[in-house]
Amino acid sequence: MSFVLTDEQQQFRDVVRRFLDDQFSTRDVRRLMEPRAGFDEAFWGKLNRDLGLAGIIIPEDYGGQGFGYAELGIVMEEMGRSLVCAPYLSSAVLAADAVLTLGSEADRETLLPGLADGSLRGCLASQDYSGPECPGGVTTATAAQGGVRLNGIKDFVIDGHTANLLLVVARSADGESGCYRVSDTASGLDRRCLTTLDPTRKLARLTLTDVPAVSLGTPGSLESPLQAILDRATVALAHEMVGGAEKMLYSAVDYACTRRQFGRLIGSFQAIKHKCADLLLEIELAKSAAYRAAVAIDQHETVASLTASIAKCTASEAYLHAAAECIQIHGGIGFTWDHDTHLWFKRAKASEVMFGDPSSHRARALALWSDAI
Amino acid sequence: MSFVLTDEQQQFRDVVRRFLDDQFSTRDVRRLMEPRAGFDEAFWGKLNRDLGLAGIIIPEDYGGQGFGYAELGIVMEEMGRSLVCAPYLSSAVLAADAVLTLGSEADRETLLPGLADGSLRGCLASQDYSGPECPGGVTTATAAQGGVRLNGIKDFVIDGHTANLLLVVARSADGESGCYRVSDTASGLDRRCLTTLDPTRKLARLTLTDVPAVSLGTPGSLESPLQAILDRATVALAHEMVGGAEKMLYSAVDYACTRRQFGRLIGSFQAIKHKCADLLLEIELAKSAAYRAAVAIDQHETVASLTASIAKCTASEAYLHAAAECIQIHGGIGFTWDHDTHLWFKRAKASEVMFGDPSSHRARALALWSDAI
Amino acid sequence: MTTQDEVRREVREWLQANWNPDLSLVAWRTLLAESGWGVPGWPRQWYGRDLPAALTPVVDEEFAAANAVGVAKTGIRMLAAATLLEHGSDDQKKAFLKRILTGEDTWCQLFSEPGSGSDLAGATTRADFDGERWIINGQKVWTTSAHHADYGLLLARTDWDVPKHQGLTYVVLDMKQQGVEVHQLKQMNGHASFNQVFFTDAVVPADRIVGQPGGGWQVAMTTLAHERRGADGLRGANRDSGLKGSIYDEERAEIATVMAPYKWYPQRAGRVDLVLPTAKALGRLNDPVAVQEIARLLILAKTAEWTARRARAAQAEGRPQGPEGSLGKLAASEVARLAARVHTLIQGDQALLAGDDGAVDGMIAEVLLSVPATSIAGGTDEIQRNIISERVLSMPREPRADGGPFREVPRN
Amino acid sequence: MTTQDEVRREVREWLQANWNPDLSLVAWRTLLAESGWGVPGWPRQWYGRDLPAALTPVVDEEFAAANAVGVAKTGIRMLAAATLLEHGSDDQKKAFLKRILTGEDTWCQLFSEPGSGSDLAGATTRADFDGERWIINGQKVWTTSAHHADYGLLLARTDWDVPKHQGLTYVVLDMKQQGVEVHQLKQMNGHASFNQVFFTDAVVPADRIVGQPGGGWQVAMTTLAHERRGADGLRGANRDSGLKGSIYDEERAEIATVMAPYKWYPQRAGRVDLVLPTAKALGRLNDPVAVQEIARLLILAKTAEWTARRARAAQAEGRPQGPEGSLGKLAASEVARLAARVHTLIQGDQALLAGDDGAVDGMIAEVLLSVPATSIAGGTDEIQRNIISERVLSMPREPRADGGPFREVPRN
Repeated sequence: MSFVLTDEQQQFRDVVRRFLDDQFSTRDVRRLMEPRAGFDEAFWGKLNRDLGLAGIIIPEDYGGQGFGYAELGIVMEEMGRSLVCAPYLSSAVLAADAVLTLGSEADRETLLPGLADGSLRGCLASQDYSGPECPGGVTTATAAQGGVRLNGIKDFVIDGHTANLLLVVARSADGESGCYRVSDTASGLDRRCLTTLDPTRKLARLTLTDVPAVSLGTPGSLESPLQAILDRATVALAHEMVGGAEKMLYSAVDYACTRRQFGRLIGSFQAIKHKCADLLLEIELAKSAAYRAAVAIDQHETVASLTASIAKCTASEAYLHAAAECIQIHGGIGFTWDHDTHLWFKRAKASEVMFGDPSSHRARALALWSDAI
Repeated sequence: MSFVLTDEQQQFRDVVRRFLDDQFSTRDVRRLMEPRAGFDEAFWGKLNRDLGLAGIIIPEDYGGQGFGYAELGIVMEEMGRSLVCAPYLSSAVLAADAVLTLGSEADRETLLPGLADGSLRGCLASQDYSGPECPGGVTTATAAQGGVRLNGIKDFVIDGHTANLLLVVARSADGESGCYRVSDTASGLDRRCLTTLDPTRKLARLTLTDVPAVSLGTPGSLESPLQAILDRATVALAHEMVGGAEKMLYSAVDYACTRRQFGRLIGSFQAIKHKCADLLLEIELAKSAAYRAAVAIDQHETVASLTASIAKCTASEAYLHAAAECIQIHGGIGFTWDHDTHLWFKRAKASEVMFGDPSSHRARALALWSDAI
Repeated sequence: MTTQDEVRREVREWLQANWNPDLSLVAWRTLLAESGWGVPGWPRQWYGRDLPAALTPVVDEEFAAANAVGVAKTGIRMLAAATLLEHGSDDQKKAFLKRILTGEDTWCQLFSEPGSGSDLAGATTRADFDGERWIINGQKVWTTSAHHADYGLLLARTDWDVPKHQGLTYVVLDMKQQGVEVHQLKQMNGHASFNQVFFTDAVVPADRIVGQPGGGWQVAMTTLAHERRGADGLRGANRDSGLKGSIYDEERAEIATVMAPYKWYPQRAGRVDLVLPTAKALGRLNDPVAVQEIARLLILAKTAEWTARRARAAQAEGRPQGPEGSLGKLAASEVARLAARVHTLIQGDQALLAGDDGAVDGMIAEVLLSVPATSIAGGTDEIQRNIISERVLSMPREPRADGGPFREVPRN
Repeated sequence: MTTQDEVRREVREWLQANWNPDLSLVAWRTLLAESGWGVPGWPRQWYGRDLPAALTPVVDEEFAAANAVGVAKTGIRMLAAATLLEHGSDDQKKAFLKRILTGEDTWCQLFSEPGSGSDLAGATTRADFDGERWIINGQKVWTTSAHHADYGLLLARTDWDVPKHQGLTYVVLDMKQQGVEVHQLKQMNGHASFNQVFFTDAVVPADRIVGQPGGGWQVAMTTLAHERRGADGLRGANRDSGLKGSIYDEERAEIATVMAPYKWYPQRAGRVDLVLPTAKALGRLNDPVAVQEIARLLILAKTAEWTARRARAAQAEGRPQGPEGSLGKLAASEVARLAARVHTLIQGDQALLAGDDGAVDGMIAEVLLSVPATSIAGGTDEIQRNIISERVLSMPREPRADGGPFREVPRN
């Protein structure tokens, strides 16, 4: 098991970073974080035409690049650093993995090429809405002529309001769970972009009322494969968070090395230096965890879920900590709207609870603990 | 409710501090921490002859000073600061309170004057031994000619091996709990001084085999009064811890203001200064909690248990933190046996789990939470 | 010595004779200022009655009992008043104090600059004397209420050839003049409560200097000490009497204007009050992990409150006001930070939702986006730790890198 | 280029021809040193075979397979060897390297002083040249194994009129001489693993200087870099082969002597290995609060291990050795501190019990009293944070207060 990027991987990172530095800036973030926006067709197209990023984990047979999670991790880290707003986690990670894992061969042939070239933008609606007035609500699939009808509310669906391929998890009357394709123009489908504290990544609520759907693969006991899909997405997210955390640290360090107070660069004060040293350690630990988790996926290790939980909780805390300290080191200016730091802070805060908060992942990690990691 | 010492209380503190500065040093601590020692008859006698400290909370009618927990808190803080080794918590706090709270008028008249002048050194054995081989063991009281016989093992009895008045909590066959007096020379009584990581305060294990005993007051449902006694002792301990914590902070500050490295006093480095500032805040918060808890006892407030828990968990964390940082700021020398810091560190560590660890007190505090504090 | 009962009788009689809810707000407050009952702790010569601090609560009680409106007491105006009382000339006191109390003038504080945040004494906004008036050029920032203030308390550099603390001068600046431009500054939580203020040849008459030229830093210290002590009257100013009548409406409007920029301050402080209710409602008190964190937070907030009370009680007994303000401020940062964590732990992914979708009307999300300001505004945590270690613990200062003529000090 | 298979064949053949468990330990190790197979990564000229680092594991494997004893590899001797290889004269290499490998000589490191702990370069132990030899006076401290060492690596001040880093000289000191006095130093955990060493006119011949007079700091940096890299071979040296035979007994005895002072190091590191077993045995895995803290600790320890492995892998690929040692050291402090907290949480009041009464044979109590050393020994956490911020993050140094002639630097 190697923790070090190969020269090829390092070159790949350089290519991705250069592309994002050229093509995406916080000016784009500010434009795309407006209500209901979320992504830019032109940029999404270029990302896929020039670098084929949407197809990273899709096998070459289906038009993808056939890479593993090590490479996906590199992409996610760079996207986290640049705070890319694009349906990447939703489509290239979650939806692509769902079709790969749950779909029939026909599903793969139909859907993967579109996901790989970015013409299909998928989303995976796995979480049921659970508000105070509707606790434990379950989305149901009922057999109907020529397919099934879905009823229920799915919540926190990443890019759910803009996706043109909707994959919805639902349960049939006999208790089997399945994953269903829903057309983005289906009747009975209501899609609402949620107001969240992180406008840089959009989440939607899908309300389904007798929505016609077709099954992806065969319904059955999907708990375990679905969990594995979410675990893999969690690892991808952890990489994104590590990239964001590093960006925050170096942004703080850069500022501290140019800002003077009391006749000195503030970066020469131990209060600032030691904060940054602690952050670096925390981020390095989280990065090791993210790399380790990617290796576990690529090697099909039995500890993949365990390492995913470790990666998620360490990345969550490192990112939030780095973003908060980045504001602190910038002082008042770091708290203003016009300064960019809050954009990452908001992404960090939202990512912290996405796919489970740190304490739930810590508890799961201990339950799964194994000396094999 | 006042949080500020009156002039009289301030003078009292000055008197106690001057006495301890004159009469007790870490040379004494080192002598008394030898196995089975624990206290010095001469010093104990002087403490009580000159200042009457053993009688602080004992009413004047019984030969005591009739003060409240505000004054007791002052004594404990100063003892914590000087790291006094004497049966004060065991006798002047726990045993005196037990006789006052549980004893009959005859018990009070018999025992309190001796406790007040220090000729009686009491201990309260409330906790049953609970080792892996004997989980949930209960000490029992069985009726016998002219009194009762006790059987069981009591653990973590403060000064239990040197006390000459032993008060033992036990349960009778009908489930009633009682508190019993046992002679220090009773047959069937085995007292063993435990080896603990804090040699500055001795804990004992009492093994009772058909030990003759007489009841203190009337057996009955003692859970609630016993808990109140322990709560009050917890507050006294919190004061001791606050005093110790302050001592640690100022010891660190003093050292940092004389030690030079890199051509500067190390106390001029932000790494050290900010550590000390944080400690001061933590200690001030713990001190406020200890004062508040003393007021709650003296005013017979219903929130006394709640404030006791708050005082204990804040004092535990502040003391341990201060002692650890005091070692850290001293560097290598602070880790040596010949340097005094470890004496307080050990007291801090042992006090942390005495009468319940911080997390159990936090949980209890929230369960008891009330806006009346 | 005056007793509590004497004061109570006196104020009650005065109110019986004079309180009239049908007066206009300014008319009533003018009467009040002249009587000395509006700020009884101030000197008799300046609208007060020289009453010791221990006796002023009696006056407040009687005003409350009579439903009588008091003088204007919120916002920077009270810092201006305290500073002028201590350092102002008699002419300045005459010109400004009464209108502060009547609420006719509002004030703002012009200290911070883009280049001097933690290092306030490094201000580079300049005041140059043209033989007659001071000409102001430069930029200030983080100025609450600058957009409607009549006057500003301005710290400006008048001498570049002396050490930095000695070259500053404190002046009262008329905000309603050409040469003063005010721009709003939006924060990451969406609110816009501060301003940037730009000066281009703005003018300050020679007699508007507070204290001596070059003595501005000492005067600013007075303003800041009052600010840390909470003399800006922001605590509890949101209570609404609910009384009906034009004078009450006028008072409410006046307070609403002053308080508008502070609407998000409770969220910035962490809204500890929401923790137990939301945890209960969501059944989170059954989770031992949440219980630990909630307890930790409530205990921290409560012990900080007790510590502040202890400091106030010590002051009330005449012991000197120390730098406890810094301890309190550091505690407040801890509380806010921990509160954000606890709210997230309680809410889980619901914490993400903001605005109308959000928990407690979006207040939780607003807390999460507001608390980062707590450890910065009014002096960063790092500055507070310097103050505590140097002034309470008497630890040595760091070696200075900003001594000598300010002109030569390295700066941004 | 040599391949793995070639090396494997070559060493196997050599062992078949030469390995003889009936030799005395020194006789065998002398043979081994002369063959170059004892330290194949060293230069051919000096008891090695110039083997690249990637190939040396093969040699270790073959030795293990043959149950062949290796050269002496633990303790300060390896730091001495690495330093001499890099900076020593040929005469010094001749005099010392072989006896290091045979285990005939043991070494100690004489850097720290009571007055210079974090600030190693502030050493004031003096070496004065009397025209022929260096005369040593002063005091060192924290010297592991000084009581049985044959030689010491001594950093001494030879010039007081130049800046502090330029006035130090690195010498090899014969410990078995008059004028060198060694006293044991007991720690707060009851162990006594360090020594104080006092020099009164101790003597060092002129040819025992390593590097140049005044160039001692650079040489000391080499020693410290190897120490931080863990080249002192303390990791895993406690494994006992369990083999029977006099040469194995001799090796065991040699290792036991060297390792004696390090007995409590696992406790100092926090004994993370004990956490899950004790928690399970006490049923604490049912407590969600304990679960959180245990998970936090195990995750911290595991990610620190992965990070160290990542750094080693990067080095193995030829990327430069960076200051990752400082990151690892800082992580180790965190692990130890958290481990102490977690052990206490798991044990409750049983954590109090020590010695025979204590949990896990008193190991838990020993952990609680040993972990405070982790964040101090080998450079405090504060020093590591300086190193990380300055050398990895390129943040500016603090303004120097110890420039100029050392004679004039304020010190203890």
